[in-house]
Amino acid sequence: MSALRRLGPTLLAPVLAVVAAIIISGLVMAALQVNPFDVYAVMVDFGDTPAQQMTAIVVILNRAVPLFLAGLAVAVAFRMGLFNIGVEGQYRLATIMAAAIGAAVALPGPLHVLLIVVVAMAVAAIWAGIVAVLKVTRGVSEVISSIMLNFIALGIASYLLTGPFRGSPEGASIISTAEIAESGWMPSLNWVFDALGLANPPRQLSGFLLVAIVVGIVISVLLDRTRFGFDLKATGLSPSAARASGVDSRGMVIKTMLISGAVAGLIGMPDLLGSTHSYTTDFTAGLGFLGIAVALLGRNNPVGIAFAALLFAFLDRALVPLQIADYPASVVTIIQGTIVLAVVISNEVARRIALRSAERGMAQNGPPPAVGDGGSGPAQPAGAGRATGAGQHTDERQEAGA
Amino acid sequence: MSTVTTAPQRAGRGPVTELLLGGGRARRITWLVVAAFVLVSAVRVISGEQALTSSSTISAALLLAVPIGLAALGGLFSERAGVVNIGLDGMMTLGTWGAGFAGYQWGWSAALLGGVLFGALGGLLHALATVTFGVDHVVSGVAINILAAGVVRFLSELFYTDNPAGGGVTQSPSLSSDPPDFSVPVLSSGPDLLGHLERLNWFLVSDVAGVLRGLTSGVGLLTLLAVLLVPASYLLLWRTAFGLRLRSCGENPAAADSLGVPVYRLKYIAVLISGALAGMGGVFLVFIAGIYREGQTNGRGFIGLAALIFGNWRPGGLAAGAGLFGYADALQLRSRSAVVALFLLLAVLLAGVAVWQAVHRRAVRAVIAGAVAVGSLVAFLSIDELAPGLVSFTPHLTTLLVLSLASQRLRPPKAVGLVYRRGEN
Amino acid sequence: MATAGEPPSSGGADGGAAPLAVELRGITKRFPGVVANKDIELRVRRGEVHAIVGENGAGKSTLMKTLYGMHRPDEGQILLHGREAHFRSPADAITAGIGMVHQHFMLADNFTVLENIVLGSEPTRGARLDRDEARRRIREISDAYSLGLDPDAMVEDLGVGDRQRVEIAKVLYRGATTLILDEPTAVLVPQEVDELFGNLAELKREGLTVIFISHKLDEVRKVADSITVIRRGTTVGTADPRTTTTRQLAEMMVGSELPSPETRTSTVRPTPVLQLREGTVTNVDGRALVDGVSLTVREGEVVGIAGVEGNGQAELIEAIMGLRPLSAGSIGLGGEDISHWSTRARRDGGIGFIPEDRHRQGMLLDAALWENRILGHQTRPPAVKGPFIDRKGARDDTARIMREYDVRAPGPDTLAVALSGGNQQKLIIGREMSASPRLLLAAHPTRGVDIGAQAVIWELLKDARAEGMGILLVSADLDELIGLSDTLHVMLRGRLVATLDPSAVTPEELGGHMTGARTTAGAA
Amino acid sequence: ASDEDSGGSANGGGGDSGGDLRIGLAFDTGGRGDRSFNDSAVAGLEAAVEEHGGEFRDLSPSADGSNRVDLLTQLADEGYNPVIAVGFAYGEVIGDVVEQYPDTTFAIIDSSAEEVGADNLTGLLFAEHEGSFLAGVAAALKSETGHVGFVGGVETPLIQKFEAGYVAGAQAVNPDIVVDTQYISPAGDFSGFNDPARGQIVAQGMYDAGADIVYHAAGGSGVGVFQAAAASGGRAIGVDSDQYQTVDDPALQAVIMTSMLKRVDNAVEAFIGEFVDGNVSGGTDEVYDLSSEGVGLATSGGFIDDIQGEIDDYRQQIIDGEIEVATTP
Ligand SMILES: Nc1ncnc2c1ncn2[C@@H]1O[C@H](COP(=O)(O)OP(=O)(O)OP(=O)(O)O)[C@@H](O)[C@H]1O
Ligand SMILES: Nc1ncnc2c1ncn2[C@@H]1O[C@H](COP(=O)(O)OP(=O)(O)OP(=O)(O)O)[C@@H](O)[C@H]1O
Ligand SMILES: [Mg+2]
Ligand SMILES: [Mg+2]
Repeated sequence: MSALRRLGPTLLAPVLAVVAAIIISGLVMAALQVNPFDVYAVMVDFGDTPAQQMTAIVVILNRAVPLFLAGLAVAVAFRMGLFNIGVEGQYRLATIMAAAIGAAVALPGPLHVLLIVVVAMAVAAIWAGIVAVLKVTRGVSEVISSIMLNFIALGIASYLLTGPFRGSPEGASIISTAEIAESGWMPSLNWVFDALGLANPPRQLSGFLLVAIVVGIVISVLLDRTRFGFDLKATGLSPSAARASGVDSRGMVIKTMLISGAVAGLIGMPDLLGSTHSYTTDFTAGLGFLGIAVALLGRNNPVGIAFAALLFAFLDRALVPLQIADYPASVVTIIQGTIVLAVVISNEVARRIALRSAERGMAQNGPPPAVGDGGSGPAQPAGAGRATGAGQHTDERQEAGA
Repeated sequence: MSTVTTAPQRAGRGPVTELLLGGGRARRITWLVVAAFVLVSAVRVISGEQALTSSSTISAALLLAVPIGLAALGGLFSERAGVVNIGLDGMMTLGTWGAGFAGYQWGWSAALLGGVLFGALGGLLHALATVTFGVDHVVSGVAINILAAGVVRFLSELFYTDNPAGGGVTQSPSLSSDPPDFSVPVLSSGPDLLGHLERLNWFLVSDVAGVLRGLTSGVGLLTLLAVLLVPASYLLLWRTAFGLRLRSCGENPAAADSLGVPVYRLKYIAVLISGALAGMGGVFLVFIAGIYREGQTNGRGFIGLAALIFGNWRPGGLAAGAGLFGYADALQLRSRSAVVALFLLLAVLLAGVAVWQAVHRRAVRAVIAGAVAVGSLVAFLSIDELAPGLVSFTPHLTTLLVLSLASQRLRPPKAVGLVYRRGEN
Repeated sequence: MATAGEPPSSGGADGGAAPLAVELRGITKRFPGVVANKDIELRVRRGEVHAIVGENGAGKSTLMKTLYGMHRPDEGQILLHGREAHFRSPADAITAGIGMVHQHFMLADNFTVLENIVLGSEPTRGARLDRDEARRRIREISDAYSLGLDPDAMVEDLGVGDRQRVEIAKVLYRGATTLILDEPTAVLVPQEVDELFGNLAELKREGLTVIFISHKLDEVRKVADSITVIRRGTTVGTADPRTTTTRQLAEMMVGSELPSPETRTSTVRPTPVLQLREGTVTNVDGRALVDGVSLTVREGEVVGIAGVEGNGQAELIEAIMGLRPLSAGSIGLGGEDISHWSTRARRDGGIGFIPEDRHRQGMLLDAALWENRILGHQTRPPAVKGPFIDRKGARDDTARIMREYDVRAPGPDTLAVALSGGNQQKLIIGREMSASPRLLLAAHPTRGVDIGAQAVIWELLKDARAEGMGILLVSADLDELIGLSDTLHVMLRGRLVATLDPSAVTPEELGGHMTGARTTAGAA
Repeated sequence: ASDEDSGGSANGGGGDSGGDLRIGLAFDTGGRGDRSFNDSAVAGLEAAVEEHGGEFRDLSPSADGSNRVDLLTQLADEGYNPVIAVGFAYGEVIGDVVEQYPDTTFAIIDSSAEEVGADNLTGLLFAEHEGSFLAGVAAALKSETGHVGFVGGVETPLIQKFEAGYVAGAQAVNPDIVVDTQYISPAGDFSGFNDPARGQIVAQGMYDAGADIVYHAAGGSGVGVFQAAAASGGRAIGVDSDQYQTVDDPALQAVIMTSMLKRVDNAVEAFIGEFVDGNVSGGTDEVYDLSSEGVGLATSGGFIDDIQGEIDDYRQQIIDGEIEVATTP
C-alpha cells in the first residue's frame, strides 16, 4: 500500500508526460496541417504479417540499444553534476580502436568478443579520463574539454582509419578497418523468437541487447544501491555537503568519468560486433548527442533511460513508414523535438504536483507543534491525511505528534 | 565600526599567468598580446611559414571567428541572466534559415533581419521552457537543437520545393543582393601599402602589416557589426542600469526580485537577445555562402559556448576565445605545414615554463615541461606536414592547450542553470 | 503587560500619540496545504521599533513578505498611514516607502557594495549607470547612519556584519520610511548588535519606523517599543517590553519555560581527544587564516571558540575535518597524528561534525531523510553493508533518530527540504551522535533555531559531554558559549588571543576580547 | 509534400495493373532537393517514368543515416522493383538486403556490386577521374597564372578520384602548373560537404596565393568556392550537375567556367530501361565514363567554347585508351 503510494507520483510523471506529448505534438501537427491521428496510426502500425511486426520490433530494439547505452553514459556523469558532452568522441575513438585490435587478433569465440569490448571500454574510459584529469588538476571546464575532445577524437579516428588502421583495398568507395574474424562477432538473438513461438523476422536482433540489459542493471545497482553510488549522488546534489561527509570529490570526478567513458565505449559495439564487423567512415555518428537527450528524458534513471531510448527508437522507426504514407520526414524530427520538450515540461509539472502533495502531507503533520506543547498537534482525524492520498505516511504522524 | 578582517581572496594563478600577468589588468593583457605577437613573428621568420601572419590567414581567421563570437555573445547574454543556453546551435540554425528565406526575396538587409528574428524565436522558445515552465536549461537547449533541425527542414519543404526562384529542401535560393564590404583605402586597397609591406617578409614589420591588412581589407558589414558588438555588449552589460539588472538575475535572482527587478521579464529579454545574436551568427554564415544551406552551422554554436566559457563569461574574453579558435582554424585550412610551425611555438612556450618552474624549484614540473618542449622541437624539425585527420583539430587542441596551461580562474554567474521560481528560495 | 489571546486593542494604550504607520488587518496567507498566516492583526506606530516574535515557522517571515509585496495575501488588508495599499511586487512596496532586510542575505556576492545597493533604482546619466552619483549617495547614507561602507568593495569579501549593513543601506537608499528587519541579529556578536541597535536608534530619531524580528528575546526587550507575538500563523497578542519579562514572552510564544544553556558539573576527564599543535591554514595567496593555533579538547570537555565571524573559526573547523590542508602544524586525535588523513578517515576515526551551514555542508536538501542519515556515515552500519547501501537499516535508524531526537517530519522518506531549520538541525545532531564520536565539532549548532529546539539541542550536547565526548564548539551566541563551555578561547585574526573562564566572564567582556578592544592580559 | 512528386508519374492510380513499373529510390543524406546528386537521380527517374510509364517512390534516410537498411527493406517490402540506392554509403548495408529480397532488382550508385556478388544487384559507377581530367585540362588551358586549385569536400576515395583526374589533366596541358589541393574535412567527418563558409575560406586561400581557377568537389560547400571566385575575380569549376544552371545568382554564374558533369540521371534512366527490357545482367558494375557520356564537361555560359577542340582531343585520347587516368592522387 505504502509502496504503491510512494510510486504514485513517480508513475504520474511519465504518464502525464506521454499524454501531454501526444496532445502537444498533435497540436503542432495540426498547425502544420498534418492530421495527427493519421500520423499516430502510421506510427503504431507495425505491419500486417507477424514477420513484419517482429521486424518492426527488432528495428526498434536494435536502435534502442545504442541509444540506451549512450543515455546511460551521459547519465552516470550527470548524476554527479558533470556534463559529459564528450560521449560522442569517446565511443567513436573506442570503436575504431576496438575494431582495429579485434581484426588484428585471432582468439576463440567469446574471448575475442570480450577482448574487443574491453578494449572499447578502456579506450573510451581513458578518453573520458582526460576530461576528468584536466578538470581536477587544471580546473578546465568539462563542457569545453569534452566538446574539444570530440573534435580531436574525430580527427584521430580519421587519421587512424586512413592511415595505420586502413583495411579496405585502395580504391574501395568506403574506407574501413580490416574485418573482424567471425569469432569476434556477436551472435544474434533471433533464437528467442523461435523459443517463444513467434515469427522469426529476417532482421537480426542484436545480441548486444542482453549486454545492454546487464549493463543497465549493473549501473542501476551501482548508482542506487552502493556506497559509491551514494557518494556520486551526494556529490551531484551538493558537492560541498558530499565533501564534508568525507567524499573525495576529485577522486569521484575521475572515477565517474571513467565509468561514464567505459559505458560510452559500448555504444558502438552493437553495430561493430553485430552488423558491420569493421569501423568505416560511415559508422553511425551522433549517438553521443542523442544520448544527452535520452538521458535527460529518462531523468538520469536507468529505467527511465530505457523507456526514453525505446521512445526515440520508436519515433525513428516511424520515419520510413511515414514517408511511405506521404508524410515528410521532417515532421518526425519536429515531433521528436516536441516530444522531448513536452515530456520534459510535463515531468516538471508532475514533479511540482508531487512536491505539492508532499507539502500537503507535511502540512497535515502541522507546523511543528511547540516544545512542551506535547500532543497538541493540529487536531485532525488520521483519515484526513489519507483522504488526500498525498503519498505520505500518516501513521508516523501519530508517533511524531505523541 | 568593527574590523572585519576577511581580506580579498583571489584564486591562485598558474605559473605562466603569474609570469606574464603581473601588474594592472590592461597592461598585463597588452604585454601578453605583444609578447605573443613577437613570438609568432619570430617563429614565422625561423620556419619560413608566411601563412602564420599573412593577411589571407588573418582575414580567414576573422571570418571563422565571427560566427563563433556571435554565438558566444548570445550565450553571454543568456548565461549572465542565469539561463544556460545549449540551444545556441539550434538558434543559429534557425537564423540561417530565416536569413535565407528573407534574403532571397528582399536582399541582404532583410536577411539580417530575418535571421535575427528567427534566432530570437528560438530564444523565445527557450525562455518559455526555462523561465515560464521551469524546465531544466540543458534539456530545453538539447530539445531546441533537435527541434530546429526538423523545423528548418520542414519549412524548406514547404517553401522551396518547386520554388521558381530555386532552392530545395536543403537550400534556399540565392540572396537577391550581397551585403557591402569595406576596405580601408590607401592602406589595403588602391595603393595597398600594407600589402606591399607584407610582401617584404621583414621580421615584425611584415607581420604587423599582414595582420592589419587582414583586418582591414574586404571586411564585411556584419563582421564590422560583430566586432563592434563586443565592446557594445560590455558597455550594455557592465555600464548601464539595464545590464546591472540583467546580470543580477544570473547572480542572485531572489535578491533582484526582492528589489523589484522584474527577473522573469529580464530573463526573457536576455534569452531573446541571446537567440537573436546566435541567429545573427547564422546570418553571417549565409552571407558568406550567399545561400542558406542545411547543416551550415556545423556545430559552431557549441564552439561558441566553449568560447564563452573560455572567455570567463566576459565579452573581451570570449572574443579572445573565438579569435584564437578562428586563427588556429584558419591556419590549418590555409596550410598544413604552417601548423607544424606551431610546434616551434609550443616548444618555446614550454621551455619558458620549464625555466620558470625550475627557478621556483618545482623539479618535476620543470622536467615535464622541458621534456614536452624538446618533444615539440623534435616534432617541428622532423615533421613536414601533418596528416589531414590530425591537422583538422588544430583549433580544438590549441584551445584545450591554452586552457590547461593558463590557470583557471573561471567565475560563472552564480545562479546560472538554476531554475528560478519566485518565492521558492 | 502582555495581553495574550486577543487582538491588540486599537486604542492608544500607551499614550499613543503617534499615528499608525502600518496596519495589517486580518491577513491570511495560504500556501498549498499550509496556512502560514491566519487572520493576523498588526499595528505599528510611526517612529517606533516594533518587534515580532514567534517560534520557527510561526509565519513571521511570510507576514513580512506580504507587507513587502513579495506575494499577495489571500485575505485581509494592508494599510499604510491609514490608507489601503495593494502591492503587486516589491517595487510597489518600495515606492510606498517600505524596505525589507531579509532573514537570509539577499546579496549578489560577485557584485560590489555599490551595485548591490543601487540595483533596481539606479541613478543614470543618459543610458549609463552613474556610478559617481551612486557612490556619493551611498557615502552620504553611510555617513549619516555610520554604516562605514566602502561602495567599491566586493560583497564576497565582506564579513556578515558588513553584509548586514549593506542590506540596511539598500533599504535606506530607497528612501524607506518603514524598515523590516527579519532576524538581523542572528549572525552578529554583541558589539555588532549594539552597533546595529545604535543604527536603529538613529533611524528612529529620523522618524523612521522599524519592524524587527528576532528569536533573542532579551534583545527584543531591549530595543523594541512594542511587541507582537505570533504563534502558529496567528497573532496571539501584543506585549509591552518594559513590563513583560523574557519568560512571559517565551510562554506566550510557545507555552514553555525559557531554557538556559548552563552546564551542570564539570565532566572533564584528563585524556585528550583532540590535540592541535601550531595549526596554520593559509589561503591561496599565502595569507594565514588560522595562525599557529594550539588547543586541546579532553574527554567530556566542551571547548568553546568565540570570535567575530570571519576570524578563522570556520577555517579552523574545516582544517580539523580535513576539508582544508594545514600548511603547518599537526592534528592529533586520541594520540594518533591525523594531519594527513582524509576527511573520511577522520570521520571513521571518531570525529562528528555539525557544520555551520547546514544547507551547504550538512544536508542533501533534495534527498530523503534516510539518505541524509547515511551522509557522512557511508562506511559503517546500520546504513551500509559492505559496499552496498542498506536501505532498510538506514530507514529504521532514521525513524529511531526522529523518535529519539524529536525530529518532526512525516517519515524517513520525506525530503529534507520540507523540514524546518530546527528539525533539520536535530536530524543532523542525531545522525552525528549515533556514530558515538570521540570528538564533536559543533559550529553554530543552534543558529536560527527557535528557543524550543534550542533547548533540546543544548540538552543533547550536555548529555553527550557527560558521556565523555569531547566537543569543540564554535558559536556566535555568547550565552550559549558561556553556558556550555568548560574552556573558552577567543579567536581574532586567525590567532587564539585569549583563554577565558566561562564561569567568570560576561558576554560584554567576551565581546570586548572578540573585537580586540580588550587585551589578553587579564584573561583567566 | 512528396506525394505530388511521386504521384506525378505518368500513370495515375498505383497498382491497378499488376505489370506496372514501380520504382523505389533511397536517397543519400541530404535527400531530394539538393540540386545536385540526388536531384539528378530523380531527374533520371522522371525521364524513365515518362518513357516507360509506372510510378516511383523516394525515401530519405534519417540525419545520421542509421536507417538505410530500413529504407531499402521497406521499399522492397512494399513491392517496389527495381530499388535504386543513391550513394556509396549504401554499399555497406546493401549486401544483406539484396540477399533477403532475391526477387527484387537493386541498383546502387557509386558503389561496386562486384564486391557483393549478388546477381540481383547492379553497381552504377562513374569515371569521375576521366571527367575531372577534362576539367583539369580546361583549367590549365584557361589559367593565366599557371596556378590552379582543387577543393575537396571530404577526403574520401571517391573525392580523391576527382582530385587525381583533375591534377593529371592540368599537368597534361602544362607540366609546370601549380595545383593547390585541399580538403575541407578529413575522412569520416562529413561536415565538409555542407559548410560553404569553410569552402569559401579554403578557396579564398588559393586565390590569395595566386590561383585563378579552382575546381571543387565539395557538394554543398561548393557555393562558397564560387563566392570566393566572385570576390577575387577568379573562376571556378562546378561539379556533378551543370552548376551554371543550378546556381541562381547571376554573379556566381559569371564565375562558373564549366562543370564536371556526372550524369546520374543518364545512368538511372538507362538502368530502368534495361530493367524494363529485361536486360539487367546483375552482379556486375556498369561504368559510365567519357565514352558513354556518363561524365563530361558542361558548356553553359560559353566560357570554354574557344578551347573545345583541345578538350575534345583529350577526351578522344582517353576514350581510345591513349591516356590512362589514375584514380588516386
Ligand atoms: N513559499 C512557501 N511555500 C509553502 N509554504 C511556505 C512557504 N513559505 C513559508 N511556508 C510555510 O509557512 C510557514 C511559515 O513560515 P515562515 O517562514 O513565515 O516562518 P517564520 O516565522 O519566519 O520562521 P523562522 O523563525 O524559522 O524564520 C511555514 O510553516 C512554512 O511551512
Ligand atoms: N518554498 C518553500 N516550499 C515549502 N516550504 C518552504 C518553502 N520555503 C520555506 N519553507 C518552509 O518554511 C519554513 C521556514 O522557512 P525558513 O526559510 O524561514 O526556514 P529555514 O531557513 O529553513 O530555517 P531556519 O531559518 O529556522 O534555519 C520551513 O518549514 C520550510 O520548510
Ligand atoms: Mg523567518
Ligand atoms: Mg528561519
